[in-house]
Amino acid sequence: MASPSSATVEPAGPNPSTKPTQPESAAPRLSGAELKKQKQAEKAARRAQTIQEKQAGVPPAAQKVKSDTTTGAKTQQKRPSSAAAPRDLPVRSQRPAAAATPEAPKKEDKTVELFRHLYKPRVTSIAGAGKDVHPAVLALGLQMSSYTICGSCARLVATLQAFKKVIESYATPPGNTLTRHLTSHVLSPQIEYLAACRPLSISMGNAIRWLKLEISKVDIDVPDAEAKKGLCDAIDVFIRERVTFADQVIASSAVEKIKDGDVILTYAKSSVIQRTLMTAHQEGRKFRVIVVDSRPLHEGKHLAAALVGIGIEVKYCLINGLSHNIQDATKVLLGAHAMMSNGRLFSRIGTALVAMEANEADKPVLVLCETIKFTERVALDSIVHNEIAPADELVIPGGPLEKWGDVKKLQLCNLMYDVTPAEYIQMIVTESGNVPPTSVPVLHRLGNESQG
Amino acid sequence: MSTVGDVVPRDGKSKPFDIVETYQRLLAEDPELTMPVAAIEALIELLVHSRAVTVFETLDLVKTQSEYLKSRVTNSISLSAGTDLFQRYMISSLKPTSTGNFETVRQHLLSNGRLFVSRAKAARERIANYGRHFVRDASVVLTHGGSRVVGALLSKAAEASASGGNVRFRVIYVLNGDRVSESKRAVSDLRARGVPVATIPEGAVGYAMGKVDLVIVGAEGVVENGGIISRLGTYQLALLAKAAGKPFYVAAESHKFVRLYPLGQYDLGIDQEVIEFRTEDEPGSTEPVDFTDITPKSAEAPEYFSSSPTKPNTAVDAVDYTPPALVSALITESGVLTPSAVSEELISMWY
Amino acid sequence: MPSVQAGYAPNLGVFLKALKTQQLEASIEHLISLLKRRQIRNSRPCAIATAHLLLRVVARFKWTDIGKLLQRIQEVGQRLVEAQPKEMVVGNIVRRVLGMIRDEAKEDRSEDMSDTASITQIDSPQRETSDPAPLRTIGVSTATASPLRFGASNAPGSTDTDSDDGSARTPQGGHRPPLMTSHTSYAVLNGLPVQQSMFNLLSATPSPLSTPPQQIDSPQAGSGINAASVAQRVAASSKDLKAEVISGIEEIIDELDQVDDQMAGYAQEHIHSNEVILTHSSSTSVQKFLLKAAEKRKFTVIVAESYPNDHQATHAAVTGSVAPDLGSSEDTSLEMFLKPLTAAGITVVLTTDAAIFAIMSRVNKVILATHAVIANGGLIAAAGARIIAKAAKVHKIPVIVVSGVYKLSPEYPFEFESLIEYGDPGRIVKYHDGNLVDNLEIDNPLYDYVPPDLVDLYITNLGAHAPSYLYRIVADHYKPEDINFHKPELQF
Amino acid sequence: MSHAHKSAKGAAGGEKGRGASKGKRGAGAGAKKPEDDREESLQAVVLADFEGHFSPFSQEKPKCLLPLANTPLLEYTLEFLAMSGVADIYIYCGAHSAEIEKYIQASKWYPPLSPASPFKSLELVKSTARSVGDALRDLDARDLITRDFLLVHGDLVSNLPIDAALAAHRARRIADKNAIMTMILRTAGLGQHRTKSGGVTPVFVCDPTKNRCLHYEEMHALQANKYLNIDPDLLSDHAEMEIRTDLIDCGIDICTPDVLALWAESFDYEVPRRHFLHGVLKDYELNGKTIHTEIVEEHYAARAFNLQSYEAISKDVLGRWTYPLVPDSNLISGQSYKFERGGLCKENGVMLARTCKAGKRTVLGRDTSIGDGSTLTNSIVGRRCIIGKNVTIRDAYIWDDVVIGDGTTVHRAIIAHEAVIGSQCKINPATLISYGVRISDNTEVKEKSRITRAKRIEDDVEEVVPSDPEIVGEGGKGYLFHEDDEDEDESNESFIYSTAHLNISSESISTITSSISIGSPTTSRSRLSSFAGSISDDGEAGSSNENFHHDAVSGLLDTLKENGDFDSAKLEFMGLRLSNDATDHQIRRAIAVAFTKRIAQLVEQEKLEPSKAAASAFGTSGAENFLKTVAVGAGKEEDQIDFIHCLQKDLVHRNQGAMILAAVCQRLYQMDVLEEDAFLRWWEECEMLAEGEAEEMARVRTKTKVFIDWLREAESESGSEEDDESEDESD
Repeated sequence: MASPSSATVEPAGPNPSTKPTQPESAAPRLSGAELKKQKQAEKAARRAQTIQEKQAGVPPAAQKVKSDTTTGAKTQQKRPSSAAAPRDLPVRSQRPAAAATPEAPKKEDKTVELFRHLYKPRVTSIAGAGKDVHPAVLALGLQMSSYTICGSCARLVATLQAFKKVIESYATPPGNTLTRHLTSHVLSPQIEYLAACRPLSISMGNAIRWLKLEISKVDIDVPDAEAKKGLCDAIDVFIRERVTFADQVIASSAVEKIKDGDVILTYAKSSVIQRTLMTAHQEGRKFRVIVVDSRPLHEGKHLAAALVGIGIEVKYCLINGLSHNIQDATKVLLGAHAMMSNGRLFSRIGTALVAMEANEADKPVLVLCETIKFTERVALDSIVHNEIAPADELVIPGGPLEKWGDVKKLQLCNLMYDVTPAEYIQMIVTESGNVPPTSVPVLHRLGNESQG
Repeated sequence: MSTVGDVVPRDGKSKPFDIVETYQRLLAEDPELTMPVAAIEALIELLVHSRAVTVFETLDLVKTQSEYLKSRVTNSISLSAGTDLFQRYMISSLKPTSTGNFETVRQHLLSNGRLFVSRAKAARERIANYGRHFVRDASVVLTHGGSRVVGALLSKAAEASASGGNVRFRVIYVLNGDRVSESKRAVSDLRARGVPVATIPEGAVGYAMGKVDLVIVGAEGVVENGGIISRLGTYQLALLAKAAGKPFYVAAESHKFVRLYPLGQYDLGIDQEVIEFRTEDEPGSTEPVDFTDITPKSAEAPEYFSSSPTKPNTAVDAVDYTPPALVSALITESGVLTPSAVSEELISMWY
Repeated sequence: MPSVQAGYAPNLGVFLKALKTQQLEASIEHLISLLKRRQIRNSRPCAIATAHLLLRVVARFKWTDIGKLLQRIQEVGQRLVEAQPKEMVVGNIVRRVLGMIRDEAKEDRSEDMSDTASITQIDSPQRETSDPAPLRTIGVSTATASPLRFGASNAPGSTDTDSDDGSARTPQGGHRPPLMTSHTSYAVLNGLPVQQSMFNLLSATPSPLSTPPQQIDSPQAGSGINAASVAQRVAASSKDLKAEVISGIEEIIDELDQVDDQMAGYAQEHIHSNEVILTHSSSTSVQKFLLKAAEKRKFTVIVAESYPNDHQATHAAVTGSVAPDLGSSEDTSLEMFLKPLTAAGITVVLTTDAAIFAIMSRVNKVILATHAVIANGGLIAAAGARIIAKAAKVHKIPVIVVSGVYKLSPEYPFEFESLIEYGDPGRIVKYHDGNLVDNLEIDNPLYDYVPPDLVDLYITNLGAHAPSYLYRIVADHYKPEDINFHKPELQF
Repeated sequence: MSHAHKSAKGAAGGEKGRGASKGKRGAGAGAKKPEDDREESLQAVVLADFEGHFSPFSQEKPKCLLPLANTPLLEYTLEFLAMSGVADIYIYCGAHSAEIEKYIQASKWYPPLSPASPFKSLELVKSTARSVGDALRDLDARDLITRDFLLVHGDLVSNLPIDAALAAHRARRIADKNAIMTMILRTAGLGQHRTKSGGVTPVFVCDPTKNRCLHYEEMHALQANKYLNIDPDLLSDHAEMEIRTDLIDCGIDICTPDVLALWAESFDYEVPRRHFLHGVLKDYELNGKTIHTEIVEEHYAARAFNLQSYEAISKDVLGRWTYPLVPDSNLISGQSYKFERGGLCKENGVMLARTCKAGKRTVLGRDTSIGDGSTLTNSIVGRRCIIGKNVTIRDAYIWDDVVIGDGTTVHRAIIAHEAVIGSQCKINPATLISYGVRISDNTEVKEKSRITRAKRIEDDVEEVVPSDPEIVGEGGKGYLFHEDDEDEDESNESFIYSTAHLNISSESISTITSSISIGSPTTSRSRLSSFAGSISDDGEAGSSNENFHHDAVSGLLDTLKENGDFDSAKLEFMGLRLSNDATDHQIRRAIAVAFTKRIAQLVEQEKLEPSKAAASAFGTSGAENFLKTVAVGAGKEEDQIDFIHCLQKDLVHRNQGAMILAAVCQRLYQMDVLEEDAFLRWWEECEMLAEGEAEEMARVRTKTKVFIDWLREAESESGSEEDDESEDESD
């Protein structure tokens, strides 16, 4: 009963029910596309391919989107601000209508020079979505950009699920083969759109590459229905193997590392870690948890809430309390966004600090990471590759920052990830065993082989 | 030796005054006595016996005698602190500019011999009183050797204080295989005061360091750069402590400050037979180094002069040098000093 | 100085205003409760408040002799320190005043002695033994050198020599005293001049028992001696003595005002064009420092916001707006009067504390403000400073600490934890989140201890120093016998 | 400043001169607000001991002096006032005023004696007032308050900087002098929150645009429907409207003198919220006064008005939510707490045995010693306590000078000063052990038992009660505390089940008391709380319990209100009955009250004649059946009589009570819920009482005479055995 009545609007992140009215229209459009020439198709395919390879590249769709975003952003303003009611949602949505978005055309460039190469327009509405984008994907895209689906794995799974829908609703236009047509004409726009909503996670990149491979492997003579079914099954298997099952394995082997009396320190929120800790607790291990967290996402708060929910003793502090609590910890568990081939950990911003402190206080640092997150890329610092989130997410409503846009030469920098040096990491727990950072590339190669 | 000539027989003893003998007697008489103080005492007795009349005679006498004493004692570092201090004191107080004339100074020294000793002990008390505050509730202290200061400090910490109630701490004591009796004494003293003590062999220090909150050791001498010279093994404790990021404190009376600036382990100005290379065919020994024959001796005999003066230090009573970088702070009777502060002290004192 | 804010809640401004009208005891209690209620927080306001209060104490003091005055100050000081031990500046200011009074007393006396020359700068070994000092202390009558007196004299000698260096320390003394003075004897964090003690072994005292001559640490004894020696002259000189003491305190107050600008004076030596400077939280000192540098050079400043305790102040500082929570901290109200860095043409990048490691690889210098500096070269600063310093260390980036000398504390903290204050968890988890409030243990430290080895350089109003040299500055500013004035159990 | 003070005094004088017409005075005060605002110093009124239930502790000591985290509650309140820069303070004492006075005068707060006091003046007002209402009316009479003032309770714990609220209030005042009051409310989220009062949810209907409070009601867990009835024109008048249930009412009100005037005008208001606030908002049309809210999301503010909130706030203090009002800022001079890593907060001179564990969030007072192997967590231990070996203490609050023997376990209990617990004892949750009680070795103290040594007060005579070995073991000292104030029971339960309906129930009681107290001369209830439960009037000691009554009544009332069917209500009702194991009598009483209330409402609001009203009320579907089965169960005559008694008693203080009673009787007879014999005997009994009967009671039944006579005619003769059961019940 009776929360502030103004807050009766449904919470942030449109759920599928709030889908726009495009769904049915999707198919006909596709059929329209059949007139296109093979050549273009292949070109498009190659282009999409390359885009996915260097997943940072700005998808052409984005430009098209860009023009709309300003209007889009405005139309959006209502929704997020209304979503302020469930306070513990990530603050992303509580964007004060006043604040200008970096995308918005301004005289002054508000982007931080160091990271200028990273800035990308972010789609926050379906307004600018390409016409061929499947509704399921549309919804997903928004959920991603509003961080309702945030974790790297969650996004991966969601994406694949969405693509399953895409494939199901796909019908090969006459005179065309699924193998050649699907990827280039159907998948690529979806991918572009997603990338525009929020840069694809590395795991997504891997998965998509795999999916394309699968598609290309489909035998031309196989009837559509069968082929589609095959693909969907393949996707299911993939999800099961590389994520669901992987998580189980990781959790169970990580639990082994938790002994009675341990004090586990972890940073932000990782689904695998949450799972690990919970299983450990269910198995009756006696341990404490220290959750370190940071602005603006406060993901750790959700983890903490979940853990106290099942009766684990949890201490919660922000990154500024890190050096006080690291002493009490006995082990440090970290989640990953990706593992670089040079053994460095690419993860939520702040992770590197935790690892650093742990290393100094010589506490073992364990990284829990599915092999799907491994990449052949390397990184030396957190600047070359990274993701920049909209600066306004740093603005505290009612705080002095609200007008930051008007202050000349003031810039807000809201990085998403940082890179943790390999020497801080004692062990990486993966579904294919516990390995030192040095053997990341090895595992990655194996992983891909098993994939192929 | 001319000095001997200057000395008249006293209280019936026809035997001429021998500074070395006096020095060792003093140490033997009072186990609480530290070497520097003993040295000073010895020099005072020397003054008693000497009938040098002029300032310069006296100074010369003191100088030569101290040199002699040093030469006769292995590991003269600690005692040289005493002799140097004494000389320095004489010189500065006998400066023509100064008002105190020779007689006054001499009288003062002669009359106050015991006072100095008691002061030295008082200093220890004060150190204990400062140092106790380093030992926090529920902390684990790692120490080694038989340093009386450290002993005093820890037992002080074990007492409840008016403010702040009682402190509950535990001690990890690093056993020295060659000084069993001494180690035993130190450990049992603490245990007697209700302090839980764990004893570990020197090999286990690295292993134990993770559980340690702070390290406190004593020192034989504090050198000019703020580093310390202390029982063999201190250096490695310091290194390990540093590696594990644990504070490393040294408890030492300020009269242990030595005018010495070692560049490293092998620059201590004394020769120590710690590293001995041997082969089978060498006569007399089966193992590379064999302490067993020495151990019992060092066991009952007061520690520092167990081996005969001529013989250089063996590993048993050898010392090593711990550079200032590894020392978090020195606890002296005049407060807690950073190494840099110590060096400034010595610098300003000697120049 | 912050103005009296609208509304009733007392703060520094209110206190200073009330100080004029209130009766002394009331204002002492007033300050104590303000400290306890954290309505006066942060170094500068505390320092200002303390200084002004002591000014009153002296002014109102029924003059009998200096000993009594010292006792009075010590007693008041002790109460203030106990009110909020974590504001170390309070103790510092009290010590400064104590020392200053001792000096005045000394000079006062030495005038009669008419050998002022020998007081000021004599090089140590000589001074240890050549005995103008003891003689002065004991008074001329006992000048003949008998062995006992020789020793005896050495003891007060210590207090004596102590006092000398004081005169070398002028509140705004832009230069630091030459090394080769008696100051070395205060190169201690605690207790007494070492050199003294080294010789004390051989000197004599009337009381040959366990306690060395430095008994005069303890306030009573210390003042006792002064009392004895001053007594006869006080009658005559007390008036102007009082005046001098007061003006002395006023000097300290001025110092507090000027400190920032003095430090800013060194800015241009340390910041160069196109550098990227990382700083943390918001501090008037640092801001002035950077602004000064900005007069000549263009560079980029990255500001870590130090959420959750100071972020509002930080945000206000970067945007140049008024921090919303005036009540909570006077510093913010100071901030208002400063123009933001951006106005000086500096590019300012605000980021979260979490991003430090990511950004550090592109930073040229880290500049930190402090809450208090400890004589071992470590410092207490806003929580989060430690990881910044550490990250800088890892990236081999120099860390510069900007701090007024008044923040320099001679106390040796035996346990650094004891200096850390833990704040309101409500800043981390909103109180209305019932479930979390009930089950979660929330930890909100306000300060960090940054060990000396993470700091490369200190910039004080006296210049730039290596951390290892700080003990020296401490020695120049505080009298050994005052260091533990508030902790009887530490005085011997 | 001083001059400002004078001016204020002068003003006060002026008021006296003008005296009388309160409206004008308020206006006057309002008018002269704007100018000398800044110069004026702030006034505050502290209501020391009017609400709340801390028995058995509050038997012997004033509640506001009970230690919370080793610091008396009142200290927190005064710190808050000092923090807000209040200059003049009036402390209203209810019970134990002497002790409070003693304490205050010894404390640093008392200006005449302590120069340290931040206040310019501090006055203790001792009054016979039993309720906030009385106190404020008295205050108004005294003409002490001349300008805006803070109204707080003596159990307030808050670190809230109030300036913003004051400024807002003043701004409103200047704009409109009818903005007479600003309430400060703390958001506490919609979910469970330990510091939100468990059972009763205050519902504030506000206009967020003007921060104005439009309507106030209280909802309680067992209420059948969750509806509020909001005046429709509110909806039309206000574009935006928020209905907030997520607020902690910390009882900080910024008031203008007009508020006092209003209190004075409406003499029947007893409590600030349910009466005053509700009332004033209701007849906004009449008085045109507006009341505003200041809803704060930062900082801490709450009241320790019962044991449940005492526990909650203790936890908050341990968790530092009240920072800087935490032990280690040593608010009281002489304290020397230090906060250690891991949340242990101990004073100097605490002796911890080597192997004992003083866990996180624990406070230890000076010279307390803890034996080997003992463990403490989330607990507060006072000074000079001696805790033996292998003792386990969890979530317990132990005051000064307590001795606890070896091997004892204490869980979630409060142990007051100088109590002695033997060794190998087991103190079970929610136990309250009062001053100086001695539990001998190997005793297990049952859950929720409250043990005291205080003299029991029976009808103003103090009798010493012998110790009860059953409870405290052989050689122990103390007896099981149960008193006639039922609300204690529930405060106790509240301590464990955290369902405190106290806030409201207490209020509801107080109203009834006040009205009853006119009627029944026998209410010689405790001087210590103004809320001698109304049940007291029917001397049901012990088991019966007030919040049952309250919930039951309100529950039924709701069913009646929207003519909901009784079958569901019945289920709930029975459930309620079981959960509080209420006696038949209570049930009857509850039902009686519910119906009469309803009828009275109908009569007043809908302007029905009593008979119609009764008809509609009893006409509610299932009501008849309900009455038959539940109210007068087996149709035993006594029960029926009792029921009538209840009706009668309740109607005493309702307008047209007499008429209604008549109507009701008729009705009930027609529905033959009650048989004529019952009526007759009831009548006779009343007659028997003759002058012994209170004239109200007599008056009420006058109108019924007709009905009775009619019955008499129908009946030939009537039985006439006596039994004083009902008699007993009536006192």
